[in-house]
Amino acid sequence: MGCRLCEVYCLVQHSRTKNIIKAYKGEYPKPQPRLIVEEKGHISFALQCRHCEDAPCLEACITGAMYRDKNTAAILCEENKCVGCWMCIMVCPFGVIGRNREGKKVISKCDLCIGAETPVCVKNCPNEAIIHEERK
Amino acid sequence: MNYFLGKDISGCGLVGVMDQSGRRFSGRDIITSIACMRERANGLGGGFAAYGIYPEFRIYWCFHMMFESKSAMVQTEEFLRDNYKLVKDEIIPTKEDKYVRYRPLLWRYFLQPKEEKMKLHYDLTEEDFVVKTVMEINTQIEGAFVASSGKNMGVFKGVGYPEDIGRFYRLEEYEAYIWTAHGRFPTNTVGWWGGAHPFGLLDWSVVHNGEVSSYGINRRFLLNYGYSCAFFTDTEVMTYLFDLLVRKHKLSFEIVADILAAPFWDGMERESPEKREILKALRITYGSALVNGPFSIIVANSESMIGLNDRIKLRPLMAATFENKLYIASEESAIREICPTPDKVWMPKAGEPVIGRLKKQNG
Amino acid sequence: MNYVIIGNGPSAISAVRAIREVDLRSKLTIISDEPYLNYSRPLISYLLSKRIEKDKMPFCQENFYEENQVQLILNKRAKSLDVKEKNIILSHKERIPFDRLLIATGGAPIIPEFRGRDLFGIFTFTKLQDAEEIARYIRYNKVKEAVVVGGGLIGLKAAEAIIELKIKVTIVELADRILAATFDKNASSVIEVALEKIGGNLLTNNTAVEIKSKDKRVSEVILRDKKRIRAELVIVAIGVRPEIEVVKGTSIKTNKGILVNNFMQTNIKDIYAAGDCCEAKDSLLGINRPIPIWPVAASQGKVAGYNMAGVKREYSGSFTMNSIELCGIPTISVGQTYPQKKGYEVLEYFDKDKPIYKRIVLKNNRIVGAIFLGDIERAGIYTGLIKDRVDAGSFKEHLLKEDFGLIILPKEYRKHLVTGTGIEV
Amino acid sequence: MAKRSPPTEFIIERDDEKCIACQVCVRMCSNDVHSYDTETDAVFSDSAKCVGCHFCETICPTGAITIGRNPSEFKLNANWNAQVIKNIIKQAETGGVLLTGMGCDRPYPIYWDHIVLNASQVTNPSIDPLREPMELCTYIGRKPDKIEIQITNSKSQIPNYRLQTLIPPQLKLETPILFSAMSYGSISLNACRSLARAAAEIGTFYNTGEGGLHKELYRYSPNTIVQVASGRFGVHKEYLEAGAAIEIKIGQGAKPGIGGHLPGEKVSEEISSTRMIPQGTDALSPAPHHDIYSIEDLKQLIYALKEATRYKKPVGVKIAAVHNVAPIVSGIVRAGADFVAIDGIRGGTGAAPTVVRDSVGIPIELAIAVVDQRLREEGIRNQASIIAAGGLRNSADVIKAIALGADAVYIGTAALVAMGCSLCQSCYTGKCNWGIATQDPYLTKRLNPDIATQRLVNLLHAWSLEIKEMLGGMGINAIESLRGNREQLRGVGLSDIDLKLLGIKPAGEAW
Repeated sequence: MGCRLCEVYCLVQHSRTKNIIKAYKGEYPKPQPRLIVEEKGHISFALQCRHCEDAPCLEACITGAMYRDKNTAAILCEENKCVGCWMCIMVCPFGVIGRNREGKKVISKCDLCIGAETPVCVKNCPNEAIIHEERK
Repeated sequence: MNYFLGKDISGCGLVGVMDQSGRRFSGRDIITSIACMRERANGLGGGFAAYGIYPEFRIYWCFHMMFESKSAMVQTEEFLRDNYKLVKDEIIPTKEDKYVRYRPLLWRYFLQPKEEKMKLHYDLTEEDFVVKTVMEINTQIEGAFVASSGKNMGVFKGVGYPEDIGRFYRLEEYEAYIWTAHGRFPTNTVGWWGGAHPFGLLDWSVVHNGEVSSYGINRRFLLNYGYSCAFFTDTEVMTYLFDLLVRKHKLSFEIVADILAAPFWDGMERESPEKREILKALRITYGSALVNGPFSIIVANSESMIGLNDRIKLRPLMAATFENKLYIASEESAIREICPTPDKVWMPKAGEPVIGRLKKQNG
Repeated sequence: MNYVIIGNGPSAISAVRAIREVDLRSKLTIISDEPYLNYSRPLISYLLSKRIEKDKMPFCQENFYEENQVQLILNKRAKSLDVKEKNIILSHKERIPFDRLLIATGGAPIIPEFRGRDLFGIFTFTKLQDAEEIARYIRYNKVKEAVVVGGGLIGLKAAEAIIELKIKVTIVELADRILAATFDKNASSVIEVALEKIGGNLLTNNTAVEIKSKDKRVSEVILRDKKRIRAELVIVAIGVRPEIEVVKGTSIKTNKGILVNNFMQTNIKDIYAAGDCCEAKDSLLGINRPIPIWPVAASQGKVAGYNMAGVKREYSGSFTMNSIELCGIPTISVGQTYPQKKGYEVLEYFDKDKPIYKRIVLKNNRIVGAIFLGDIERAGIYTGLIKDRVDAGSFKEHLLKEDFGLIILPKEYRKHLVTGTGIEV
Repeated sequence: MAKRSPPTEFIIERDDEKCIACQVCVRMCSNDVHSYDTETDAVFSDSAKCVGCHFCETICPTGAITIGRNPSEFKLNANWNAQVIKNIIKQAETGGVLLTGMGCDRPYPIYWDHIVLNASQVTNPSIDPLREPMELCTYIGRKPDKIEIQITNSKSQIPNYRLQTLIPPQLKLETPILFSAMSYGSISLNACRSLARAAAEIGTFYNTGEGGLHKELYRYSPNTIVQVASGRFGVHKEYLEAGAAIEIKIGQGAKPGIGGHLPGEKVSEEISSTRMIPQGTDALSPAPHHDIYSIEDLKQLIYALKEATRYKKPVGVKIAAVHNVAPIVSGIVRAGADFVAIDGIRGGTGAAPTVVRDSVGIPIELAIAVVDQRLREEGIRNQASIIAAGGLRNSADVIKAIALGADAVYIGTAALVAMGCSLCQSCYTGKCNWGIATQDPYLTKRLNPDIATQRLVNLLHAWSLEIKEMLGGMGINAIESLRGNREQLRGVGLSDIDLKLLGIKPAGEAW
């Protein structure tokens, strides 16, 4: 519905303090959300990594930083391996991989909120518009 | 009549005996039987209904009357004379009993509606005409009450323990092919003679044990069909329901049982399609006649005697047979007291009627 | 079944993954002429500039080979093949038999003719070894000045790395501008400016003809225009060619690279080829040619692997693309960025000061190429549009706008990308 | 005097400690109350525009927003209270009729709150609904005066029964609660969807209102009551056939005697095709049906509809509860209606003149009582079912309505609240932030039918459970034994005349 609460909660989840007020008012550089909300007219949707089965970013990664988590099957980035060559950005057809704007020269993407029961964007969408499900 | 205020609640003892061959027998047994359920009553009411007791007057309507005053009697007789030919009238014979007190005047009348009056009410059947009379007396004549108004039958009731009432009325001297009896344990109205059971209208008599939680709607359902209840008693409502469903709507007792103690909706699903269709139709149509809450009743008329329980059997009811005789009672002991070796004894299921029918009209 | 792979790069590794997905039992051998388990060649410039340590070089974990039960034959060069006998010849006495073979030998640097090319201090820049030797050479010879021959991606990455080591660098480019192969003039100019900012010295329309020496070591580079440049180090990076030595003199058909069909199969039934060494389908130009870039190598290796293991997989083809950061400016170039023929439509956004440059090339409403400098966010969407040949007629005007995103794409295309999840609109 | 607009009704308090300027409120408020200022990177609020729907308050991730009533007071005056003054100011400003939404909010006595229920103690057992069957199943429709059964004695002893009486078409309700008429137009398609789906899931019915039936909703026809109102919007053969029952709308509790008006801007493409009127034109429902100027005209329409649907479904009539309600209903029943819906003064609306909503009609409690009594006295109570509507708030109201004599009840407002409505009474603005009473695509999508359906199902489920508990307490295990069973009710703090009209005894009086 275009409220962008997913963005807010994503940002908080990926902040240092994980405290909504601090994340916004006390953290520099300002944490960045790992998802994108697209809007046009009354249509809007949140877009985050699809964690593709046949993931082009995996093939394109020259450092092996990008990997698929064995348990969750999520596509994650090992930040200390990533050198920021942006190959993945070049090949991701959804454009959901971004550059980290918090000072590190690494990419920034959805990690399905490691450790959390359900991704915070899903959990906090007031309209249950975001669903988390596995597809083959 | 301030007695009439308030609905009657009671938890009582019932018994009914019928000789289905029509052979008449003395009231001694029924008194013995009801006496053994004394602790179910509390001395605030007892009564009996007897069928076949006036063979020589069987074609006339017999009113058993209770008068609280002479004036009430005068008024009533005047009213009756206007509408009926008084074939015979007499005091109801009684025997003093120290336990039976505050007795009203007890009188009985054998009546035949006047032709010209019937003509005035061409739209009424003779039965309706009688019912109308009864209603008018009960509601309009202060201190007068019609205890029964059938043919070849009568209701004998009063305040006291049933066995005392029985002796008071000298029932051992009567012979009937159906006897029903009631020992009352009223929980709110003071006992009064008219309020005792059985309740009678035309040749219907009802003895009843229970409290009907659906009373409010049953009564207003009857209102929809022109019955206005004067006494606020479950028994009265039961009587009218039987009168409406059996006499007016011509439904069999089995069907009436399916109305008063209707099976549950999902129970119907287990029945045959035809049966289900009928049961649903009945419940959709007569839902407001469903008698909800605990009850067991014995209803009688000239041809039959029926015992019935509520739909989840919250009150006791036993039945037994011995040769031509059908016994229905609150307790098995009450049956065995007068029938030590029954052919068959059983406990009717919830909502399952026990029906006794007269095989051949007694001569 | 006995699989053998010559090469240990991205195509080899994804081939292994593909094969093991299907076939866990069969024998699987990798032959590599390098001593290392595996490493990522694009990273050597980061290593040289000391941005990363050597332990960061591998692109898959050490246990990869055990996990996938791969026998490693390292430091051995596959000299040639006996196609009939199905043997790989390592030396006259050492042969390795195979049932199915994947040639993934990658590419080799092109070294031009010039006098003095055998002197010490002249290097190419494609392998880990190169980076290490250059580093050692710089250390021992206290190199102050260097010349990089070739202003392509490799040359520039090399130059950038050396500059970071506080060495004065001159880049010599034959063409009139750097990165002529992948960039247009604007894009090149942005990088040229940036390069000079960080102290790189650039000579275009020029090349080295001779290299002078002092006691066998490089001392000076003489250019075509007789200009002389002092330099203790020369890096030659004028390009790479497919490495196809191993198939020389066999019946395997080659052109520049080894020829393969859409199943990455050579003209010999059980012999496959993938990566920089082969010529596979360019889905954009519709011809077969070498596309020496990482993602392509990886996907080809995967296709080859599946087919070798008996699972039919067709290679959908690919096209050239590159993502590289030069002098702190992220750049992405995809497809035909600078077509010479006409019939092409070009959309541009240029902000010199930021600097941000975006260029979209369309041919009858389909995007065929794109360049992004400075701002590369969501570039992959364009790559996708090129790949899927989407008609951009309906949303052309949005292509360079702020609001560009999946939402401006036709709904059907969105649905084709994702069904439902998160994008139910 | 100087121009003036009425003082703002609400005050928005924003806790700057908590506000993170995420601008969720800015994006969400359809009344543009909140705005973001880039210079100060802060969010500001304009209380004057606030309608008090509490959407921002609900959605603010840090709970930084509180909506409060404006404490600013006029000089206390029992006669000229603040509302009165504000209304006068508004009208002096606009010169127009004051509009409002939802049901009457005036403090008329709420009889429900003066009626108490009975329970069994000792003399008869109460029933535990968790252990024993408890029946809420209800049939809506005309019931025959009597049942005839033919008994044929088969060879076997058991006699054969055959049903001779034809039972007229009935609606079967699993619980005696239906969703009342709310048109697609007054509420969003998502809201309609949710009602339809919930009705189907629970086994009851929703009502299309006068807005026609959107093609997408035909799949829910088995649980749909289609309405035929004075505007005749979207009424055609398929429409009538789609309904499980047909309801002729004469009046509505919130605006008896007043027609309807759906402004053109709400008549989107979808709505225009559903209502069969040109896009963008006002949808005007005349005050009366112009083919019904008397009871006999109504009879003709009833039978026209029955003919049209081959007597296969119940045809009912909905009226507002007015002074003469009992005779009117009696007439309607005799005119052939299979059910009569009566909507009391507290019934809701999407838009009505405030003055009408607040001062026309009578409370539903009295209407049910007098109608049921009248029909029984006339001996025609069985000929039609009564559906009571108009501000029923909870299961207690429902069970009391049934004990007074209703067969079932319609709930509208309660359903909307379950879907998110906070009764800000601004439905007529079409800016419902909850996506209910609006057609604005930006807003309608806020109502996720999956969520709304579940919440409606939960509500009906909860109420049904409570009703079963109360029935069991009275020792009754079938709802029809409570229907019209006023003995189970007692009045508290009611006048003799109220008691007489309601047909109930005062608390303290026994049977």
